[in-house]
Amino acid sequence: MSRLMTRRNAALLLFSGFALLPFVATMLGDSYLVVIATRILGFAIAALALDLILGYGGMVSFGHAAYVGIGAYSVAILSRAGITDLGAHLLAGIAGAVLFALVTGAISLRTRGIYFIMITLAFAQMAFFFFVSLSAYGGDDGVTLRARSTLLGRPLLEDDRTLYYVTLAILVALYLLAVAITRSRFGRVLTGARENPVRMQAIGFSPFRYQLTAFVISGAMASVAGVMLANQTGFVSPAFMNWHVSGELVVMVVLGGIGNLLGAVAGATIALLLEEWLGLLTEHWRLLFGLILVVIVLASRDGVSGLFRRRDRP
Amino acid sequence: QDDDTLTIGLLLTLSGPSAVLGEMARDGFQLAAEEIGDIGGMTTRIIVVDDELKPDVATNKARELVQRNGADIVVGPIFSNIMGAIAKPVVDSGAILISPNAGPSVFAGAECHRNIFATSYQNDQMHEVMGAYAQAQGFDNVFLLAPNYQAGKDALAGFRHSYEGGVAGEIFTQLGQLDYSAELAQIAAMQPDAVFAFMPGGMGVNLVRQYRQAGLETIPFLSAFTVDESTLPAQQDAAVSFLGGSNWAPDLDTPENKAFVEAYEAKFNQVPAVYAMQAYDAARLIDAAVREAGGVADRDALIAALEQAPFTSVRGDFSFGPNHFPIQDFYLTEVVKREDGKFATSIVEKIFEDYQDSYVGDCQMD
Amino acid sequence: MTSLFLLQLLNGVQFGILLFLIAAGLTLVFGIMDFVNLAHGVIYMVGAYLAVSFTQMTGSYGLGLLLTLPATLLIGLVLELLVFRRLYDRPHLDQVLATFGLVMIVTEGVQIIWGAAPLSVAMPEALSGSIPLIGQMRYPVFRLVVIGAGLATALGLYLIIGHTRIGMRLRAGATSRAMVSALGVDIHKLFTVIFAFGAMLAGFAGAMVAPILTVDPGMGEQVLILAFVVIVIGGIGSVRGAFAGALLVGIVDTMGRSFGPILLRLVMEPAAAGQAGRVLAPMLVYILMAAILAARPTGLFGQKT
Amino acid sequence: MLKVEALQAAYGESRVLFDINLHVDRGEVVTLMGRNGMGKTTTVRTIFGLLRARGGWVQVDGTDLTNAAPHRIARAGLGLVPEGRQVFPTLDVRENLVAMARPGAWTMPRVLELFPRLGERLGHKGNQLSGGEQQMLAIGRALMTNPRLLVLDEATEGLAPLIRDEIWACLGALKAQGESILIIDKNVDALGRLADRHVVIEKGRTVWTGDSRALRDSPEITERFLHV
Amino acid sequence: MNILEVRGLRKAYGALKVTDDLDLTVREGTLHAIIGPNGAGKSTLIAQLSGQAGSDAGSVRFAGAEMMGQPMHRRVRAGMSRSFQITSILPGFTALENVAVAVQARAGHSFSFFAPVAGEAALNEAAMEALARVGIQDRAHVRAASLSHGEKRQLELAIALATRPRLLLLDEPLAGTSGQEAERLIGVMRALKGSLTLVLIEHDMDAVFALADRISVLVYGRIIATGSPAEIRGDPQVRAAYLGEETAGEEP
Ligand SMILES: Nc1ncnc2c1ncn2[C@@H]1O[C@H](COP(=O)(O)OP(=O)(O)OP(=O)(O)O)[C@@H](O)[C@H]1O
Ligand SMILES: Nc1ncnc2c1ncn2[C@@H]1O[C@H](COP(=O)(O)OP(=O)(O)OP(=O)(O)O)[C@@H](O)[C@H]1O
Ligand SMILES: [Mg+2]
Ligand SMILES: [Mg+2]
Repeated sequence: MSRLMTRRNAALLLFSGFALLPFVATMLGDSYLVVIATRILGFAIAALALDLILGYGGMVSFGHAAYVGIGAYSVAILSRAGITDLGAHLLAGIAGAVLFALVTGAISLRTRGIYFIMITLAFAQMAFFFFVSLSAYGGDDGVTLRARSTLLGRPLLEDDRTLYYVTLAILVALYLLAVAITRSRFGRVLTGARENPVRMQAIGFSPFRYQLTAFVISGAMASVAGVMLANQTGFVSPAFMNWHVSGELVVMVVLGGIGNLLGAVAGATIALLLEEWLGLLTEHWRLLFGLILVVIVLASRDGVSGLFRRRDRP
Repeated sequence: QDDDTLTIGLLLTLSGPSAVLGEMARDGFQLAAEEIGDIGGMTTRIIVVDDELKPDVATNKARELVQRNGADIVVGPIFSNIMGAIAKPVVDSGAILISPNAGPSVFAGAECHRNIFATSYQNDQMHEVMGAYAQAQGFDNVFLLAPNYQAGKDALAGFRHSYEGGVAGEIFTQLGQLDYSAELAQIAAMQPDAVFAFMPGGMGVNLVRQYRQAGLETIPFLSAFTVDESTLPAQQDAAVSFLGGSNWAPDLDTPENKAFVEAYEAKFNQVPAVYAMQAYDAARLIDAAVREAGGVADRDALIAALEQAPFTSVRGDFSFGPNHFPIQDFYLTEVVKREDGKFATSIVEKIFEDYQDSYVGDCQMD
Repeated sequence: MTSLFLLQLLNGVQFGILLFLIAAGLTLVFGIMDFVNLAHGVIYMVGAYLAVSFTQMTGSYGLGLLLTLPATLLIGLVLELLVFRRLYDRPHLDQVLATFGLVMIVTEGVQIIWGAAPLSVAMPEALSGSIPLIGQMRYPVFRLVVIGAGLATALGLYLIIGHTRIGMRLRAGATSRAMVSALGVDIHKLFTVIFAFGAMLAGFAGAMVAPILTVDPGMGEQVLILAFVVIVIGGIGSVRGAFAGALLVGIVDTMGRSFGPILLRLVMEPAAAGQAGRVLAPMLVYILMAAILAARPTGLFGQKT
Repeated sequence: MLKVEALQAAYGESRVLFDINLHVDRGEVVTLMGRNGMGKTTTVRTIFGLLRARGGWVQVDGTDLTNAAPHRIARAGLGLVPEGRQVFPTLDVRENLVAMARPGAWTMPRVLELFPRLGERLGHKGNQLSGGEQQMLAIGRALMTNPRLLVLDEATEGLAPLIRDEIWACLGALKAQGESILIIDKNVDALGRLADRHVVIEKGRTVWTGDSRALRDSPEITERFLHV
Repeated sequence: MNILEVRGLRKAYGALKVTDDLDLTVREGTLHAIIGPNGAGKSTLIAQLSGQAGSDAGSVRFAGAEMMGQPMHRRVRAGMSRSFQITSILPGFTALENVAVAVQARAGHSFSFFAPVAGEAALNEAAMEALARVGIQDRAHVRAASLSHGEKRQLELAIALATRPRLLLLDEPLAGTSGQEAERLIGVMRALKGSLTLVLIEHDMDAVFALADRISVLVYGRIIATGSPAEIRGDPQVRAAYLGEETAGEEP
């Protein structure tokens, strides 16, 4: 129980920190802080989505960038068609992601472990190359968005702060949803299927249905990240689907501590902040970043969240 | 922002396999900046940023430059797909964007903008040079080769724009392909009059060396962005006598160019490529225009000054068209081994004089 | 046409063997020792860079190659002692994170030391020619050398892994480290040695390809995924599988590139075929992998569990 | 041969062994008895260096090997048949036997003579064996290291009665050759005939030691600590 | 009434015939033991019956319905449960959660996404009951991975029980349990007899002879004898193939 309380407190702390950030930015006179923080929130949503299946379902998707890309392209494609509403963009992104996740998930879930990693990568690469050759939308050059999505028919999101708070609200909502899912009956079956699928079958579950459902939910969540990131960037290209992005999402989740939804949010925050901050220090920031990653792994078995926990190992 | 400092952001690709291009541009720009001292007579602050060749990273870096650092002018990027990502945030803030290399067609045409300039070329032009050359040679059976991405498609389209002869085959290879045995076998089987290839970076190194190793050097090798000073240190002898199209070569005979190449080679111990030259010119363009406009506060005056291109380009003849893209000469170049053992491109003949891109008509600048 | 077909088949096989050569070290460390080593690609890259430097220093590619081997062995040894040995008992994802960090460090380090511009090794004079093949087509001699090196590596690995006690202990250690040591084998030492050996194989591959491929800071990453694809298609834990996977990828990729559009034209309009071919060509390897895994979830030669 | 004194061990924060004392002399068969979860396996793991001892010490032939690397302990002459078989799943039967073998009287033919069933399955992978076959393989594998002290942790689990009898016979023969055996098994009757001494543990402490006769003569021990 | 009827069941791994044209009938409410030498195919038979492993031919009728071709989870829902010879639990779950999830499987509604499951009293109580039955209720909140081997074996049985089967297939439930625990499990099985049907595989002959109503002897994939405990004990073929003289001679 006390663990739960601390988890809740940590979440409260982190999210209220995010809520206060724009005021800090105003005080410092650095409006760019809000810009970068919006990007962090976008990636946090995607990392959260990934952690749901990776941490709780044991499904290491190395293709989650595809869903981010699907969300981003739904903004680009609908906007060009004259549909600018954020709700419509989200719905389209989710619909596309659900479809893609259903088809690729059904095939991928035949495999496990590394094979699953590689087959999800394969599908994401297919999506990537599909959009690369989609000349109508600039191929790999991508498309510049003329404007951000509209809210209630008005260009409210053009204001960086509004976009920030909308993204934050979505993140918090999805976080709560994800927490509820992992604690539900469904979540228990999902975790059980990760632990030992044969045992789950032997007590009467078909893990496949639960895993596929979780996979689809996660894909849909990641597409929401794509919609928000497209708005933040103002530009959509297949680069959103690059396997690098999938890899970075995995790194964020592992960095934050697997199977710890808040960890995913923290992981995204830390990774992107480190990137920003080290970039200011030196041109060779990658060297430092790599060093920090290695040190964290060697020092803690549970990502960053493990660093703060009391050691209970010999 | 302080009125008498000039803040220039260099937004270039400085990491990953293509970093060499960005580094050359950075070095070229900084060389000019050192020679000039205070650019435009103002206290100058130059901020160098890596776009990582990732559009989403680039957008944010661009915003950081204009929002946080208050950049008046952003010089960049190297790659066309990054241009699309950074243009909006830069011009929305009122800053000027000067491309030292990328020249995508949209920005020369439909989406041209009064705040956007290019000191380079419009992408298609380099390929059009080779097309015109092939046409002039009377080739009627040319084999076309480019990686399968937007720039590759544009390249072959550009070549065909000025080449009307027959095409022996057209292959789009994979981006980042390592081994070209299959394509080379096809070429060997077809024995075309010539090969035209657009294979930037490491791909070009692989292709050129394997082309030579496969014993195909008897078939003329025409190219753009495939054999230049950024790849020659790796291609070496394999590339000698291979042809390219360019708006410049290190041995272009103008006094400014002589001085530039000499200074660059002395400082960085390598032969500069166009990227260095174009960035060098960008710095000198900025210097001259800011002096002319008497500062950067009045953006309209600054833009008007830039449009006049009030500097002497190392290329000699240089002016801006109404779309802010250069009107300049284009040459056929050939790879040579210089007496000092280094490899460089060298001008063979002038193909186009005062050549303007074909998108300028689409440009409606307000 | 048939002669071109045969030649392309040979090219496919050749490319496949090249891939195997690059994937060989990874087969050992990832396939057999079950350690997810993303740093394999960068060690391969370092091998290539070292070959460049050593060749320049000694003036001979052969000597350069010979010096690269102990150098990469040493690098492997140091990495193992500093980092990897603490990770064997950890979940795969921890290994991913740590080796991802290493990739960043080494890539940046290589750029600092050798610069970002692509480099290369001059083809050794003796191997630079080409020999006549079918008709007027010729085949570069060095390619034959690469094929030979790949085949030798494959055979060597196959014998060591499958038919020596070292190989058995290694495979046993991958699943049950504690048991292996409780039965009297110093698994730490064994893993250290084999890991270093794997790094040396990567370095060997890097040095072998330096005369035909560009040496640049992106070369490691480019082949890394391909190497994983090869191993996964073949089935983790099987040298035979990795070899078959490499050949398959090489052949499908090469043949698909050269004959795919022709095949598509049989069923489509030429313009549409060209378009479809262009969309499909880069996906080919991934389609192949997805199809194989969908049909055989543990790869071609993988253990069914 | 083996001497364990005041041994303590823990899994993370939870302490399991508090005070284990036992010794096995040359040519002796000693059993380790106790109910489920009392720490028998933990004792074995700690002796073999697979779990860190938090106190006490382990001596083999007079050499202190407390917390030494497992392979050093094994090389000092200890052979382990672990609980739950733990055969190498990806190695076939032959490889399982030879991979760790050390020279000595136990060779492949001899093991196959003891377990003819394994001979019929030589090409099968470890995870393709039946439970009993795996158990035979685990025993065979330990014998192939030619230990001077064989440690068997529930080695007859899942074996058919006939085979179990053969194993008792085989252990008897080993003992006759002067080799030592430490054994954990629930077949107390059979052990009573084979073993020289018994060590009973309860909640991580040695609570009783004595020979077979003493065990037979004190039913309250079996009643209290073993409940048979 | 026969709750389980197996006809002509076959399975081969390559050239190895593991189940060779096997027939078996189990009467409802009885405990039917299957014994046989190691590697005879007993576990494989259970795997085939439960649907974990496929069969090459034959029919498996459970309570009148054909089960062949049905996946494992359907058969469990139809009332056939099993335990594993090589312990198969959810290592990261606590013992209680291991059983609770089995209770949940029978209760249905597992596509519920919002209500926290940890607090569901009904599930936990039923799970606790099953744990108590096998005697490890005081280990309820220990991670299953941290249980001792014997405790895991007890948990294995508790999980199977929690699915409330009509037919329980037990693969060496006593293996690895020591005296007192074995006694308790034998008691559990005795108590279950009658309310449900048990198929028991065991190498512990004391338990088999004490519990079984009928015994079948499986050798090389074929059933060589079926009969009452006394008949089996007296069968010379069975003695030679499996029991050995000594074990068979001992009277309980
Ligand atoms: N990996 C582990 N982590 C934490 N606790 C453990 C672990 N393994 C065993 N334990 C605990 O240590 C205690 C002793 O376990 P051990 O396996 O030594 O018992 P045992 O006497 O061998 O029992 P059994 O007869 O059931 O095999 C038990 O309470 C068990 O729960
Ligand atoms: N996946 C597999 N591939 C090949 N052979 C297998 C496989 N699984 C089991 N076998 C073989 O089938 C035979 C029967 O195995 P099974 O596990 O059914 O035996 P069992 O009667 O349960 O024996 P035990 O009493 O030892 O548990 C064994 O000889 C085993 O080697
Ligand atoms: Mg035990
Ligand atoms: Mg069995």
